[in-house]
Amino acid sequence: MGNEVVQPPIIHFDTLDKILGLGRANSLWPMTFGLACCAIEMMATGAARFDLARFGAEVFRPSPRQCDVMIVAGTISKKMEPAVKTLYDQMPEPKWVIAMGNCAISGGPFVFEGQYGIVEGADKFLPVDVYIPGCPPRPEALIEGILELEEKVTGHRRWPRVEAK
Amino acid sequence: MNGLLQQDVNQETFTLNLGPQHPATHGVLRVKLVMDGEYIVEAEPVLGYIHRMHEKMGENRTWVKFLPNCGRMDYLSALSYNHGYVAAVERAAGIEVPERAEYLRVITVELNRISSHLLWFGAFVLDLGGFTPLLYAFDDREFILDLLESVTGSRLTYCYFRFGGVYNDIDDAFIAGTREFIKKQRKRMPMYDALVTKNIILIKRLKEIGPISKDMAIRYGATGPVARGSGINYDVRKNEPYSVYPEFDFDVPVYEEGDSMARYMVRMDEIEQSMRIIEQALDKLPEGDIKPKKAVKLVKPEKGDYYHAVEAARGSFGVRLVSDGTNTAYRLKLRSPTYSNLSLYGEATKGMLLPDALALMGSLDLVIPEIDR
Amino acid sequence: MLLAKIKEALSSLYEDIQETQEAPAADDAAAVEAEATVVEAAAEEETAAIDTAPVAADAAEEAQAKETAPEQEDAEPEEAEEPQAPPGPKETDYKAKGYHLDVDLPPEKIPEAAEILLRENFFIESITGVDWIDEQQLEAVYDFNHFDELCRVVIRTRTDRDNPAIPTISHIYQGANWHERETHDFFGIKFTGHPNLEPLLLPEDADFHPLLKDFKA
Amino acid sequence: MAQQPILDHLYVAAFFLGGLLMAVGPFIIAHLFSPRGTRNITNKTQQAIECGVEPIGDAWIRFGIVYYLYALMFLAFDVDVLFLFPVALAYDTTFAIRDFVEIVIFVGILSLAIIYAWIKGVFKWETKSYNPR
Repeated sequence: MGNEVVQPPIIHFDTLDKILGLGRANSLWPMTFGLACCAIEMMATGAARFDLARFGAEVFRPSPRQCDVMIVAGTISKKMEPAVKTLYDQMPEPKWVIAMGNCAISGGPFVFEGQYGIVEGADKFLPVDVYIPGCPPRPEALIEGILELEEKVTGHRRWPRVEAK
Repeated sequence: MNGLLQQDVNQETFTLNLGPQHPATHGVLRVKLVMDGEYIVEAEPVLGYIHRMHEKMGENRTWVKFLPNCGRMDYLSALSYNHGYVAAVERAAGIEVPERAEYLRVITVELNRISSHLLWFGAFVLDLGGFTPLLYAFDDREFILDLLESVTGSRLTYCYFRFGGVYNDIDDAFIAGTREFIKKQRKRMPMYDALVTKNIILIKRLKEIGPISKDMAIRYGATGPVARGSGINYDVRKNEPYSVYPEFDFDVPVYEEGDSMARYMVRMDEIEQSMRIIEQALDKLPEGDIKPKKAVKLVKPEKGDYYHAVEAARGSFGVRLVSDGTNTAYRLKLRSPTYSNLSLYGEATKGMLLPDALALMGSLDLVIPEIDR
Repeated sequence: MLLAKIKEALSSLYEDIQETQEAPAADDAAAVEAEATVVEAAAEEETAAIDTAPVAADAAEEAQAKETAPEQEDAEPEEAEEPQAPPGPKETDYKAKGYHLDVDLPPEKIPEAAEILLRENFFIESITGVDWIDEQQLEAVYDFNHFDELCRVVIRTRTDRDNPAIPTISHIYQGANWHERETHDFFGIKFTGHPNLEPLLLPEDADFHPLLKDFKA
Repeated sequence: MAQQPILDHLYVAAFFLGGLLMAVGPFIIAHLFSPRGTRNITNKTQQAIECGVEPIGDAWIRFGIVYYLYALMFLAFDVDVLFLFPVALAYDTTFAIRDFVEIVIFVGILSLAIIYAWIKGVFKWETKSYNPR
């Protein structure tokens, strides 16, 4: 499965990893991989109003070779599953996976007894790093997910966390 | 050399996957292209990568429980799908809808149609290479999404209609916001016209590209802007009047050329027509309640099958429901417009250049989960 | 009016069915030409439809004259004893049902009906499959509509559930190619003569038919 | 003054080394600092990218001569620009007319190839009609 430990680089020591981590966290290139309704919210996040560019993540690369994050935005059907696996393989390390929306987390509104078509959740076959609930999640939720991933990459959170008053 | 270009396929053809993950397909549509160099010998769309079993769910959920599904089929003009399903069940069960509720339905559906056309406009010009119009179009669209969110509660996958009416009334802020949006959008459209429509690059990319004849539209059942771009004056709101559409005067833009430019122009003119409808609807908005007096508790349509079609942003969306008198559907068929619009893709792109085939696909305005259902 | 023209055009399909109504049902006498077998299948199928549980839409108990029966009466027709009127295209009340003409045909007549409709420039809207499990029958419902004048024609046909087969109309209406593949996906109705009847919406190797009533995931 | 030629050679060697380093450097850095190998599920990492599905058929096929001609024309003008750089540097103000005429002749001859290709219809991309096999 996809969680075997990858060999570390030839030269790696703690401060270097911190510096590289900071660089990677603030320039996450997501893959254009919109499946369904969450893809439209992903596009809205990339557009002018919610502006993912403030966090360095607005470059949506179509080819898996050039991206760091696979944002699974939508329902994964059984016919699409092999394609998702192939795309995940073709992404170079270090790579992360964000499961955006209920469909990618647990199959969402399309889970009913007798369902024959969808895979109930991306974590059935992908090592998911950040889960963003919502159907579809608001663009702010996707941005919070990106910040969550940045915290996971660098170890500390640079942006203030939203507190409910 | 001249003979060389027009010769039949004699060198090897190769198969290219315009696959499920491709920026031009705006979703998970795969097109298997057999290519002769830059020319397409045969294009065969492969569907099913986002088949979400809506029709199977129609059979094991009660009529009311199926409502959230309507917003998740075509999430760009989700309210038209709410309208199609709710109107079909109302026709089957004989439920009356108060006047004000009909007006609210028309206003929100037309706003949703404008937001869908705006997103199509941004994505289509993005396919042809221009990135900036997408940002402008999304900016306008956010305006509509705020308005609709204040009434329906969600941005994209609406579940606003109920059997016999709508569940939330609009307030003055919504009416003022809508009028303000229309004023702002009327100033914005000339800018799109000048910058994009009259842009020589766009005209060169779209004129005479992907011709769809009237006969092809008949054999494939293409409806909506794709048919109106080929000279067919068919708009469900006019040909098969439903709800309160007969009370508004709006005209249906029809272009004869049948190429991608015609389909582009039809959608751009429809934005203006929808704004006219909204203005008239806001002026003539009657008072009254928005739900039937006696709340519709249990929906049990008569035995038999019923059909109801509405004009969604992409064509005529029809709901055929076969009910056996219980409170769940015996069979629920959803006739999706882009399914028929895309079925002519194989015949329309024979011998075409690949970039032109992508321009044609963009002009068909596809939403893949609505095709796969 | 388009509706009348198309109704009369489609009723021409019923001529050969009507002869068998008068002539005693041809049992095993060797059919002279293929037409006879077609007729026999049609007659059998018609009688099966009549004495089974009345399915509201196409219960044909009145004469072919314009059916103005109010809706309830249409729902539970009383068992008509008088000789069976020839089944033909029935006009239905558009306001209540959503379509104008309801035509019940045997499977072999579908291509002919499609040709008639294409000549009148009707476009194909959709093909729906319905699984009547309690009558052990699969029904295919074809929707046709017209661009210039609103006239929705519904053509129904029934095949038995064990080996359902309906001749294809994808050579007449190319749009039906996908509709038929999808109906085959969900119900297993084999459309004879279809160029490539592989799964369209289901995975390539799918051999199950999910919308059948007895489908277990 | 004997060192002058050596000094010049040193300049050239330094420039050459700098260029080589600029070219090969990123590959070395990437190799040293990036993690080795990548996690995969159906080990399709080395597979050619074709939108997530199995590429059908082979890419090494015979294709139309037209595309080869495009490449040839680009190459011709690419080299042509390469020659224009030294000419532009050595543009002598006293014999300006002579140098100018030289450049015009040089570019003119090369553009004949373009005119030839134009007449032959290499630039026309109409829709082809394939009668179904």
